[in-house]
Amino acid sequence: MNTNRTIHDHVTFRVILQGMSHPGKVYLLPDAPEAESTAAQLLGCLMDNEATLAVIGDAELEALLARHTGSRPASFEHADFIVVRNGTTFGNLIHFKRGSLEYPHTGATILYLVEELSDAGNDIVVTGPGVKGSASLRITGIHPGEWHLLKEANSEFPLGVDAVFLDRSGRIACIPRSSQIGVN
Amino acid sequence: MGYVAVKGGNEAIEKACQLFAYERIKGCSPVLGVDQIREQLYLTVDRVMGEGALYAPELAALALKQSAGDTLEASFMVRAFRATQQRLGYSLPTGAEKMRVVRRISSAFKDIPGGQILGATSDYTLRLLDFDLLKDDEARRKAFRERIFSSLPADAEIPAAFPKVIAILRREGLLEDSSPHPENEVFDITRRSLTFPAPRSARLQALARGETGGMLTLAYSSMRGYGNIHPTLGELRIGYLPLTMPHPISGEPYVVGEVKVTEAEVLARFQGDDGMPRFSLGYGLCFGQNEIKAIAMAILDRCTRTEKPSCPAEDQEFVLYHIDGIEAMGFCNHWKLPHYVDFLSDLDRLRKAQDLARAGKVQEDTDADA
Amino acid sequence: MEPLIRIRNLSKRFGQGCARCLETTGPEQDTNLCPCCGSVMACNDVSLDLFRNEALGIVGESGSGKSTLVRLLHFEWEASGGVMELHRSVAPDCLPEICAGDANYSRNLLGLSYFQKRQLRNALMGIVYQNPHLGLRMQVSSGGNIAERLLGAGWRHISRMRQRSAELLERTEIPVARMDEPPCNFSGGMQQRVQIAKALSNSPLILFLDEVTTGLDLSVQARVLDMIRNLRSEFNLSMLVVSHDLGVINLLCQRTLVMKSGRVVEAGLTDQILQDPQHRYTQLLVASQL
Amino acid sequence: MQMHEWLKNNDPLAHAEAHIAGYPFGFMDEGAKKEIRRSILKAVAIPGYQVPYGSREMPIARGWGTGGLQITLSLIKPDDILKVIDQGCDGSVNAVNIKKFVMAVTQVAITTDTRAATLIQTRHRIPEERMTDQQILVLQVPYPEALREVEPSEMETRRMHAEADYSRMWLYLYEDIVHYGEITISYRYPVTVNGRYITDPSPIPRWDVPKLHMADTLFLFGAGREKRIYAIPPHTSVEPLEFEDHQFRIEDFSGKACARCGATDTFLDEVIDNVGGGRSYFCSDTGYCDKRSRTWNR
Amino acid sequence: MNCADMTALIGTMDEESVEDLLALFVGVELTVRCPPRSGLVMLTVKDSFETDFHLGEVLVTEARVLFRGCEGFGMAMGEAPRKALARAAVDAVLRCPESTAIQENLVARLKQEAVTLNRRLAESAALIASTKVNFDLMSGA
Repeated sequence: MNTNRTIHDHVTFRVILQGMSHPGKVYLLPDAPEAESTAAQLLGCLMDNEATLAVIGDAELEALLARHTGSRPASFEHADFIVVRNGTTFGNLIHFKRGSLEYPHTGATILYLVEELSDAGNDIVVTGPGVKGSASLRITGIHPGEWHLLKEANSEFPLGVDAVFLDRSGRIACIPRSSQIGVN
Repeated sequence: MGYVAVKGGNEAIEKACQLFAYERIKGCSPVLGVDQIREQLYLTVDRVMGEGALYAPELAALALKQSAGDTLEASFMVRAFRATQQRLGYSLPTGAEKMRVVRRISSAFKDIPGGQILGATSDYTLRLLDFDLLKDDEARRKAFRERIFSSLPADAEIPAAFPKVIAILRREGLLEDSSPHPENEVFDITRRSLTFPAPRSARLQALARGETGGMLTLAYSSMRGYGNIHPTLGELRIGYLPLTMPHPISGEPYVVGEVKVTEAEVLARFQGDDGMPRFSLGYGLCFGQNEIKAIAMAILDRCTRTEKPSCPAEDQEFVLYHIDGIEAMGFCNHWKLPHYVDFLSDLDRLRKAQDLARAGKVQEDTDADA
Repeated sequence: MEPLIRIRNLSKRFGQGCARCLETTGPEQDTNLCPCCGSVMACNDVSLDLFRNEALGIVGESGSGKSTLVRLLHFEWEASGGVMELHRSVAPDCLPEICAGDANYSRNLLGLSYFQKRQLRNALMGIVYQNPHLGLRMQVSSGGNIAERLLGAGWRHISRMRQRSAELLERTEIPVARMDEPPCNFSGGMQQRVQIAKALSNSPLILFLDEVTTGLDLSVQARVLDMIRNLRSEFNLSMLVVSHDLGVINLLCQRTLVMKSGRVVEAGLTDQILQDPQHRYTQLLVASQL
Repeated sequence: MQMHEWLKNNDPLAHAEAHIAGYPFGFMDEGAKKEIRRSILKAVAIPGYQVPYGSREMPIARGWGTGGLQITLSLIKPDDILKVIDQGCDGSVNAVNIKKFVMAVTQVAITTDTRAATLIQTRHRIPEERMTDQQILVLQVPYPEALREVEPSEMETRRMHAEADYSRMWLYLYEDIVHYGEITISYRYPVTVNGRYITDPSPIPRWDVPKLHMADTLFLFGAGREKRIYAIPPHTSVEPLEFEDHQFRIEDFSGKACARCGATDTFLDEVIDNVGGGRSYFCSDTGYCDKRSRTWNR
Repeated sequence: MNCADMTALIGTMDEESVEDLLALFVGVELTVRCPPRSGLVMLTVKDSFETDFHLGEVLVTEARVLFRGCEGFGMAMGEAPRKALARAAVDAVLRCPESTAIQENLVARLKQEAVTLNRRLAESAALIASTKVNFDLMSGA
């Protein structure tokens, strides 16, 4: 294992962890000269052959990510991680794993690849654990229908899915299932 | 003293480690070689490999030397070593019919196809201290070697493979079928946390790395009466299993070497799922020569298949959570760590409760005369 | 008046089931065990209405499916099929989602999650078992046993819970002074009365009584039955009374269902059933007990 | 390389000794770290819920902080400044061992100052100084299951959590009050996280429990032997179980002060001074005490 | 005896014999493709219900060697870099389609080793066979 990549994975994970602990806040991933894409970089610190992956609507990207992370491709109903291109799950989100009441952690993680994330806007307002008061952000490049689906999927806490948004400049923001989402 | 001792603690720790190492060498006996432990205390080495879940006789012997013979500590070191090693692959699944047998007995039948082969066993020795061993030396060993080989009959041979006793019972429909619960995936408890009900592969793996004494205790409770399993030892085998991998270039099976194991199969009371009474089977297999562990494992395997547990040995969760020696020992040891914060909190509660007890319990509206 | 709860076609099968389960079991076949696949049809196609402030009797021999019915309705076991609906007027506040639109009845309660079922049970139901070990924690104080249900319903005030426990124990004729004693110190009749107090603690609308007096001395039985009758009118309870004893049913229930081999063979007013039983099995039952 | 060269350079007797410094950054193999990271993220997303994971053996004993250590090693980065405490103390046996080991496999800087640390691993205490949203506190957990007190079976406690069926836990407290007039739980005081899961805050004293409520910091909990990870994110409600008429109370140190720094607002260790049984009190959080005594004694 | 069986013999050799064998390679062009590294192989076994399960891991050492463009793989039990290398080298040589002098030397040496091994196995088998219980059979049965 390449030491640079090892350390890079540690640093990347810390940014994701910071994001997941502070829903709705925007964080910047470190530069990754080696990774083929920021999505690969992000998933690289989390995924191996014990985890399954699905990419909605992009078989090429799926192959690339599976190769980079060593994870196994699976159908979106069974995948642990689902990468979403073009801001839409085409309504499939309701079929993603949401876990069981006994084992809610088996719910999926969704990685939305979006155009731009910014905490300047207030299109989306998030409250809940990890948020002091409320957090607002603007996400461009996501289909508005997704918010409804996400709220629906997370309406029976602790069942649900956890969303990570990644933009083209390597910024991320997270909305775990514990968050309440308001759309303006 | 909680606070003041803090700064000196560091140095004391190092000195304590030194003293521990010194205790082993302060006498004037010759240095104990790791190969001596491996060859002459081979049953202990086997046990450490089994409980450490790593087959590496050299390292197990080293661990025993380092731990001054404490098998729990030694298996712990072996496990910790394991955690740092990458996994290069998985062997091809091997069944015990491939075993190069060195001992094989059955208590179910008097004579069995292939015969009862007693092998190297202490079962029939008198447990009297052999004071001759105090005078053990190379000359005596040499004489013994010559004696044992000279009396060897020239025509003695053993077959390359032995039929299984249970196969006979199965053919006659006296034993339950071979695959009660087919599993598509082999569970690996070193990679995933156990959940219940645990799949069979997870149960067997957990038992195979369990601590001999703990497993014996639980299995004994079942044999003695806390449970209703009355086992008969169908077959006990000791021998060498080939470690076979697919050759990474040609794909052909590639034999890496041999691993010594003990296998036990116990037959237990009837179970009549489909109305037809049949014997049921308990299965035990572990690294090295460790007959007690293999038999205990087979009994516990059978016990934990009981659907409605009526005693500890039948309760999957109870058994699997308590047989790991390294976990049990780690936790028991941790009581030696400082607990003064916790204890102080305890004291605070106790003092408060004593105050209340002295003042009489909180008076409430429930009248004592009602 | 509309029923409080509507049950339609409730079934419970133990075992895999096969195409012939239905035709090979039932009162005509005198068994609930399917000879083809070995499944047990513990309850089959049971429909009933339970009204406000009524006691409905379920009578039948052991194996008739009457206790299974209670376990299904109390959400202890999962039904294999059927519908259970609640009138919207009594839907608890904690579960607004079970009544859709302006329909008079909730959606099928049997399809709720375990979590929702538990909430519903805590809000609406109480149960008294034949065996007090099922209903009580024998080593926990009697007051604690009652408090457990209150705690489950969200009570968080010790004095108020103790006051409530005391009231209920008084009402079920247990000396309040013994509130902090565990039921294992009590006689069978007293344990049954603690169970009743516990079942009533959250002011349920529906009370399930499963052979509550079986195993008690006759004199004790009479006292417990008398108390139950008074409690019903006092607490405005709907009760489902399961018993193999027609005497108990006669004393407590206005209407009765007769079950055999997992199915209902006869239903009607208790008086009518006792005086003019229609089904052969009911006739036998009445003849043997009166 | 030519084989004969290799053979010459690698004499069989020169057995390659495994130097700890030779281990990769973070010691564990990458697969282990990734699994732990996935578990941590789920733990954060479901506050107070225990995520099962495949705990690895560490060169310290099970029960000595392997759970916390595995979390630390899977998220630590080279520029972290690490503080390790045991019972509040940076110099305690266990803390020293863990610190040495983490340093050896990551070369991170070490501090005893809570404010200066970016990552703190602790056993049984939360530092007195309020931590920020840039810091992470990793707690070592011996028993992750708060309900174990009332139910020994894992399958059953899992069901209880699934259905939020906590009346037995509450009943335990009720009975405690009935018998002793007080809740007698001293440390490991059960809390409700985010209004949903009853959670074990690890064996911290009650003194520390309020620090978990609406904190700025992320708290991660690791139980190595029991193979569970759980979390309390920042700004999350953490309520100790209590009754309206029997409220949760922290340890009482009224009238006592630290004999070293004079603090009257810290958790104090009681130290028996002499054979006669005289008592004195010192801050349990030694890092904080050091800092205070430097100014106090000046 | 096929190639895999041949190299398996190296696994049973003592250190001295392995050195003897390695000495045969003097002057032979062999490149270390992957230097020996230790690691674990999970021993997967089948129980009497045909359920596969993981018995435990085995410490092994593996290496890869190139000989005239042919890659050979070697794995040996325990911490045994030289044995793994020897197995890999022999594997490469035996796998190479060209026949070479070194190939002949190796085969001859390994055949000799097979004889030694068989003698040793026979000896221990005889010891074990002597512990077989011989039940007296009733005549006329």
